[in-house]
Amino acid sequence: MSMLSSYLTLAAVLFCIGLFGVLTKRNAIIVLLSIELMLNAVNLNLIAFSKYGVNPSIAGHIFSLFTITVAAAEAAVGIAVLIVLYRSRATVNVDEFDELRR
Amino acid sequence: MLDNLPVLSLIAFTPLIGALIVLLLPGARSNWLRATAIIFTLIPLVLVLLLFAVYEPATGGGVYTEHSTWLTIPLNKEVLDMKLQGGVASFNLAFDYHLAVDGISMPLLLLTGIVSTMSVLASVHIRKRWKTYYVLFLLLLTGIYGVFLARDLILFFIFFEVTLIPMFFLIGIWGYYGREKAATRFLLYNGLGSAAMLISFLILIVTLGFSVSEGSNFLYSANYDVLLGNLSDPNALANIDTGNSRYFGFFLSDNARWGAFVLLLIAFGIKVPIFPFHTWMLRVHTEAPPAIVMIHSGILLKMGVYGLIRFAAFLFPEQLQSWTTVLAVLGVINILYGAILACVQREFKLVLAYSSISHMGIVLLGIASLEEVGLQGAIYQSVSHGLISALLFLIVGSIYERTNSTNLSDLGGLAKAVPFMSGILLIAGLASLGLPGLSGFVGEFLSFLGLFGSMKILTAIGVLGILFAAVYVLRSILSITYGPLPERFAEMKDARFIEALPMITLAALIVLLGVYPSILTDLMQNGFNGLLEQIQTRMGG
Amino acid sequence: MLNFDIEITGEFVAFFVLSVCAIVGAVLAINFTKVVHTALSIAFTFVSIAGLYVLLEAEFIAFVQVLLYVGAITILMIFGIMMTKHDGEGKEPGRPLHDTLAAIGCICLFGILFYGIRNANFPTESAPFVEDNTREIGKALFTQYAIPFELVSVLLTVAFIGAIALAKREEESSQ
Amino acid sequence: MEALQTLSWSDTWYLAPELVLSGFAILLVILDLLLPKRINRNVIGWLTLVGLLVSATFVVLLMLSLGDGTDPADSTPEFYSLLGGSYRIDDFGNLLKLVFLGASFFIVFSSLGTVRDTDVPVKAELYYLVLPAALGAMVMSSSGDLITLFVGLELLSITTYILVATRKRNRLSSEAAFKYVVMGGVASAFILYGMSFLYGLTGGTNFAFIAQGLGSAIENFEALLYICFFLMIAGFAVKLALAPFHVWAADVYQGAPTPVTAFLAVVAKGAAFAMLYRIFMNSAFLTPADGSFLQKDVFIALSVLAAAAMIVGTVGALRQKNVKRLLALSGVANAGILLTPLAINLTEMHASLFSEFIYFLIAYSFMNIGAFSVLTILTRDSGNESISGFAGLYHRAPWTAVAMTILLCSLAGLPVTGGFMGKLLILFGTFQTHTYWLGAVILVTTVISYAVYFSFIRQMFMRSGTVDAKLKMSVPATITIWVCTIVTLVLGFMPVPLLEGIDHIFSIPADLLVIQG
Amino acid sequence: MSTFFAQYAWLVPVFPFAAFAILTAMGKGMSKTGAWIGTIATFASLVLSLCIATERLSGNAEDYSNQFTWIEIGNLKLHAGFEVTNLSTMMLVVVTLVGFLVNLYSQGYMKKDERISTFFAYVALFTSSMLALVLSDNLLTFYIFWELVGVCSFLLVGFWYQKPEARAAAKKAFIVTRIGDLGLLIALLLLFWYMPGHALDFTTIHNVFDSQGGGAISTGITTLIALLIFLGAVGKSGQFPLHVWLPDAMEGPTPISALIHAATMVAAGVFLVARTFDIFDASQVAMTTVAIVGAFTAIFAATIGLAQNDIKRILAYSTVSQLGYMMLALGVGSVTGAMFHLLTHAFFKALLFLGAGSVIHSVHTQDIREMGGLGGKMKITAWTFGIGALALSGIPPFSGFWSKDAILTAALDKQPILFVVGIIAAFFTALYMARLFFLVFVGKQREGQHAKESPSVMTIPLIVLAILATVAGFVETPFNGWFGHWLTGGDAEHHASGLVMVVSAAVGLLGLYIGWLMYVKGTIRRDAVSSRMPGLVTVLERKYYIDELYQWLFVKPLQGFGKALELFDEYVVDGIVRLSGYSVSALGRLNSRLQNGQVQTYALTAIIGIVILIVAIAGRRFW
Repeated sequence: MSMLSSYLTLAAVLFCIGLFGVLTKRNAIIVLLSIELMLNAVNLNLIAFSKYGVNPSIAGHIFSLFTITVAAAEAAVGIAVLIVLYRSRATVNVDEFDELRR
Repeated sequence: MLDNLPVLSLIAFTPLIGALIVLLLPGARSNWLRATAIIFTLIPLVLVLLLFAVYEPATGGGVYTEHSTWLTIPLNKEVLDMKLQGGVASFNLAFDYHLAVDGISMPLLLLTGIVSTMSVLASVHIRKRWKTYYVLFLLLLTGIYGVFLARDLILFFIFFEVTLIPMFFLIGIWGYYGREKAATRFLLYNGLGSAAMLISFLILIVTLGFSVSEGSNFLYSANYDVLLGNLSDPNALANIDTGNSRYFGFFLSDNARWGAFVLLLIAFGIKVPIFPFHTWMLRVHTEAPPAIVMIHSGILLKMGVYGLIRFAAFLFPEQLQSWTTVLAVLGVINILYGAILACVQREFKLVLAYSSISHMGIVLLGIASLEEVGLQGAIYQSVSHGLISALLFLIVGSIYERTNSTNLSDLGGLAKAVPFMSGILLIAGLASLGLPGLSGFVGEFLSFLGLFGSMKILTAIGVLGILFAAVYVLRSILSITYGPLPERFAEMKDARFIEALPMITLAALIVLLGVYPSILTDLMQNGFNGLLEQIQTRMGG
Repeated sequence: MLNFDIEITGEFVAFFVLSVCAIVGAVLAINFTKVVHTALSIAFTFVSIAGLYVLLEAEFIAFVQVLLYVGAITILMIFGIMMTKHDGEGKEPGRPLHDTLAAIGCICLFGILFYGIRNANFPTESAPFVEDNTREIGKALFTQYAIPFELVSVLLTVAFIGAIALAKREEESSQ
Repeated sequence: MEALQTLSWSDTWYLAPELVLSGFAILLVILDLLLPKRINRNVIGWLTLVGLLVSATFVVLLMLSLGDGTDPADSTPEFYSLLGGSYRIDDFGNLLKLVFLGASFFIVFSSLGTVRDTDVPVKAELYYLVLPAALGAMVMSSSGDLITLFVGLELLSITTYILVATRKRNRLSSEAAFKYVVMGGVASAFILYGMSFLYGLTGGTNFAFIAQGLGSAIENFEALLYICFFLMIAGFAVKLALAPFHVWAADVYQGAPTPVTAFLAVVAKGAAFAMLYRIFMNSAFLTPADGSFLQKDVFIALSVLAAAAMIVGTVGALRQKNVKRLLALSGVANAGILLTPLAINLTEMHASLFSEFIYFLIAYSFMNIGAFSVLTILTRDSGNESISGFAGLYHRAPWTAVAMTILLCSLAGLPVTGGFMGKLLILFGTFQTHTYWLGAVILVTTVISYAVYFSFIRQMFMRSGTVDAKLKMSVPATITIWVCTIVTLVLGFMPVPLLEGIDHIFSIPADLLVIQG
Repeated sequence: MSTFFAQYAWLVPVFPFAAFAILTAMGKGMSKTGAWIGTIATFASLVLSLCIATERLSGNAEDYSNQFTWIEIGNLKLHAGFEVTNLSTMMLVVVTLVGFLVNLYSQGYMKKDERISTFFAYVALFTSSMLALVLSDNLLTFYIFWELVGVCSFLLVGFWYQKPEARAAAKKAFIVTRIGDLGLLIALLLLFWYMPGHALDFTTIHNVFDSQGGGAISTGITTLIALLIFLGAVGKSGQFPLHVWLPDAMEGPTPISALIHAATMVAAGVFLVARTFDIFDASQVAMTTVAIVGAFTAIFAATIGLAQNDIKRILAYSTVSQLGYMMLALGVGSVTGAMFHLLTHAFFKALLFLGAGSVIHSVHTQDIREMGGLGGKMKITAWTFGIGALALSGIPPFSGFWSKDAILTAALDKQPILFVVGIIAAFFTALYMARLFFLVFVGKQREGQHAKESPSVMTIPLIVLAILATVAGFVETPFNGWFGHWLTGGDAEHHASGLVMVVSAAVGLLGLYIGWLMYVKGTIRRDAVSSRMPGLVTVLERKYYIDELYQWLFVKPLQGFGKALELFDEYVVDGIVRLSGYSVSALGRLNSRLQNGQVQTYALTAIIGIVILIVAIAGRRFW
């Protein structure tokens, strides 16, 4: 098992944990954090490939930089939305955000 | 005199122009609207009659054919070299504007002209939203004429669909209590039929329709004549099995043929309707306003018959031939099923609906015969049933207007109150049960005669239908017109002139066709040649 | 198939430790009920990942990682947590079916990924790598990736404005 | 890698449409800050329109400057490639950009005068944020590099997250936005994850590189490559709202302000398609077909998703009473149809996938925008988003009812409308490739959708509403409705000019495949 | 030339048709004139028919036929045309004569009816169709008019449409005869496909089947065709088992009963068999069937006639019985006998009906138990009715005797059992006629009845018919076979059989005597039979429960089947449609259950979706 596989496996584990968090955590903030975790897993993947990949290149680094930036922006917007939501609902429980249904 | 005019286009599109004009008229002037609608229904009728007068059965209607390319849709030019014949210059999908008339469509055009005129006259019973009504009515007419004229598969399909939408509105807005359900049911059921039809058509276009024109210009054509030509051309790609479907997707395999054939059967079977696809039309018959049922039962059902003959029969003679028994059995089921059910209905409109099913069964028998007599009988029966059911529903409309009911147990003794209408009703009924001297008999007789040559027992069983026809027609009509007259109907007025006019016209036509069938049979003389020749060659080979 | 015989090298040991940290942090983050705990443990994971980046010779990215995630994002989150009250945490009835299905889904997904990774035939040699990759990154960013770079600036502006526009309280007087 | 390409001043010409948009965006942000509160923010709306128009003008100019490749002697390039192929000005991109800009234009235009301050307090943002969103979409359709694609995608996504939440006083709006953020984030993660594999296994983010690397990648990492494509498919399926990844769409569409809903339904969806085409035609399609089923399977997966979307969207819409949710589900079904040309793949028999797609996309855009404009007017009038809000529309505004009927017929694919012609072309493709089952699914769901769309018509024509007063129409919305209706009809009756135009300028090797780098 | 008038034979049906057209077009406005138009038109036909007859009486006149192509499809041609033969000439005369007399009579009988012009229009239409039927030169044309007379019969039976019984009777008349028509139609189809050259004209049929040695058509098919044609005849001529409509048809006005249900239309069945006799002749089975059905009907109907109380119904059963005789004659091969009896029967039965009509007109009831002693008041009616009764009972020298004698002779030749049956039927005939006559005209007059003789417009036809009923028999006696020779062209089949003459005259007299004893003298008590065998009498009164049997055997099951089919249609055929609708909408419900507002559910759906997609599509490659 090469290092690359190890990194990829780790990334996969983190991705899936993140995903599980998104799927199950009630707290909206944790959900948002879990998404960040997933994006981090992706970054790990990219960096690992950037070193051990078929055609190692700096592109992976660049890609992950963009990802990180975008993730930050996304998180900011997510939190902003959540704050608005919290004002009207007084809760951050995801499962209580169910007024839009059917 | 018609030679210089695009007469077929005029027939198809004058109602559309009428619709636009009605659209621009003020909605409050009901008389103007009516007059315009009547005029624009009459114009195509007159044109059809002129066409009928100059139509030469011996040469067919070729002179009047209008053919021009309508849409040539470029499919991307980089279709990779198909190893057919070198480079590909262009690759197109061509839909033609192709209208033609022949012995098969001519009678149905006449029927359309007549019934639509009667229907527009009968629209006096429409009490609200005239403007919308007449716009939709005229739009519907364009669709119907188009269906009978179009010779391009896609054009046909479009006209076919165009009839759906106005019908939906006409049923849904002006119908009786359950109108919306009936309209939706109509739309969905017929939509499914159209879907099946389109699947079949597209299969045909991508195989039979493919041809190489002028060097490396490749063309998918939807033109009916092209399809027919390729069908009988052994060198057409559709008839060559190269065994490689990836590169030569043009081969029309036997399975595909069967698939397309069965789909067409279903598509048009829904329209006809063939058992068990008939339930939608019961609702339309009961819920739609009578003037519209005149069109529906009188013409729209015949679009199914026309389609069956024009497409299922002409394009798949082989399949049809091996399925004649199936078709005949379906026909017999239709006849008896419709007839027996008609015998037990309490609602006159349902009696008529089931009787339509029964009568359309006879048409199927005619088609199943694959004999010229039978095929002509099928068309004859269609025309005749169109006139008869139009007449019946015309009277139903007039009766309903006076009694607010068409339930058999509510009515009775009307012969005393409205002798004229009762008399016409009786004539229509007698025509419906196949009384010789009236049109119904000729159609039935020819159909039976055609099928009897090949399937004696089935025909004999089918003939039983005319016994049941006597039962349900007399049962229902006598219980409406005979017997004691209930008090509440004593003050009823007989038909006004505007009602009587279409009644008399239709009745006269029914008698005329019954007495002098050559009017139509001569017209159809060469209509089936193509089909019969194909069958002949197949039998020979 | 599960072939775990690996050379134990320094890099591997470091990888092992860091990955355990990352996973533990992540798992804890999922298991904590208090949001603050979660945020902190996930920050721990992020730091571990930053460590892994260093291991992968991506020092700049590691730096950015710490700066952005551990710094900005987690702080943002805690900020959010503080702004929103969170009283009734952990009291809701469970959603066993939902959670089970989620677990099954994630495990299946992981299984599939793992199968793919295990079945891959990676080149054993890592190619020689550019020494000063920070400079390389800078170069690339301003040449080949100039367009996305500019776009990200627009993106950040938009996110900034949007976040403000959304989150700011409307004055009662307005309209 | 060859010598690094950098941006030069001359490249601003090629990037003019994008630059114009970002410029206008920044300008309007500042303007919004500077303008006194009392000034109606419609001004910003109008300026947004100007920005969109200017950008579109540049797109047209660029298109005209491109050669069509039919004449070998013609030395005009068929496309411009910037930065080592990471950004491409080609007809694929330009056509889609025009669609996006046009759609955005009409959406903003029709919302002028119908969006109320009480509903959307941040009206200025609503208008000017359309610009970066459209910019994102344009970047997505024009990029030849995974990174650029991704950034474009995120620009669009994040902007739309904000746009959805702009009905700040509405409890539903922020909930919708939150859901959208979560689903969008997960989808982005999936797409990124897939992209990371694509990068890792082929060694490049540029499509030219990826294409080169696919050959060896399929030998060594077939399973991982499968996973990579399926991960991306999952992400795109969420973005496109294909079943079963569609559930969020109804909620988000319902919560968002109606113009934003229209934007999501048209531009966001179209952009996702643009990206899907870019990525899949340059990766999955180029995987060697002999020895591996990868190519076939990926496209089969797309076909399955398309079919599922059509079925679920249509069937789901049957029971839906809220118009926006209904249109969301209708959008799901239409996404399935839009996906079909791609899903049946580019083969010897079927090379017209792009013209089929773009034709239907154009038709779809117009009919949707028209329908949403009608909806905007109605909801402003009654606040009723339920389908019963349409009751008696015929009596209140007969001509609008007629226009709506035409638009609905187009949505239902009834002749003779743009929707019909578009569907017919796509159907023809399925039959050309003998993918009969997919064609049958299209047709059957189309028929079922009659029930959906005709339920509006029933309401409009056959029921009487609670109000009898004439409906108050806003001028821009009315104009939009009629433009959409007329375009829909024209597309139905005269599809050839447009199709010929597309066929003329578009060529698969030059405009869709990035093989030449 | 001898075909001078024959060429214009087509005019014979045209006159009444013109009258029909005029009467229909003019409508109600011309009650009195209308009646005259009908009568005059029929008279014109009568004159022309007589001219043709005279022409043909003068020796060996050639048959004249003329046809044109009605429908031409491909190489198939369907013709329509007319043909004048001696047989059709005879029928022409009978129809026009009786028709004219009935027209005349109706002037009086229907005077008070407000729809008198309609009545005459219908009668004219009927006359026209019947004449055209008689003239038809091929089976298709024949069939067309065959149906038309049926529909006229239907219209006239239901003439008083407000009576529910009339409505029921009309319906029954049409439907029951239609069963027979089906047979005829199928026979027509069979003939069309089996005949060489698809010929349907009687001449070709004659040629094909006459030369049986040629064997153009196999015996099986021949039998089938013959039986199917016979089914048609059974329906029209009220033979067992399709006789049920005829007695009910008496709900129509009495002149109609005389014209249609006694003299002409019901005899069309006999005419049909005679016209296609060659087909029957070629099949032994068919002949036997005809004979047996005829004989059975003769005795069967006669027994029912014994127990009826309605004056017209008695006559109706008598008609059924007499038609049975004619069929019997055909079955034993005697066309002459059949046609001869048809001729005489037309006269005396028309006479009896018109007489009965005269009585009904006068006393306004049809129940013979409420009549009595009318002979004194209505001398002409009584006398003429008496003549008719004697003719019917087969008392020499009245016409009925001679024709019945011809049939019985033929039967005895062929099959003694049939002869015995015929004789017994003749006895019953005499008996019920005696009962009828004595109960109506003899005995005590009822209280409150102011019977008086009918006007001359009604009595003149009675007198004319009475004369004919008396003398018509002499055209063919065992001693003089002129009629048979003229009709069939063959040698007269006169085997003068003294035995038959004596026996038949004797049973007739015996019947009358017993009737006299029972109803006049009272020597035998009226309830002599009914008291001893009440069951038998009830059975007869209820007409052997045939109607009830049909009700239970056909009508009810069919209604039940119809109801069942209705349920099937509603719940199975339409049920499947609705079910598919529901299932689609259930799928939709499933979708809306998915939309529970929980974003995590949405994401979960997506994850599960993609896992399944990968496993299903990629997994199969790696499994």
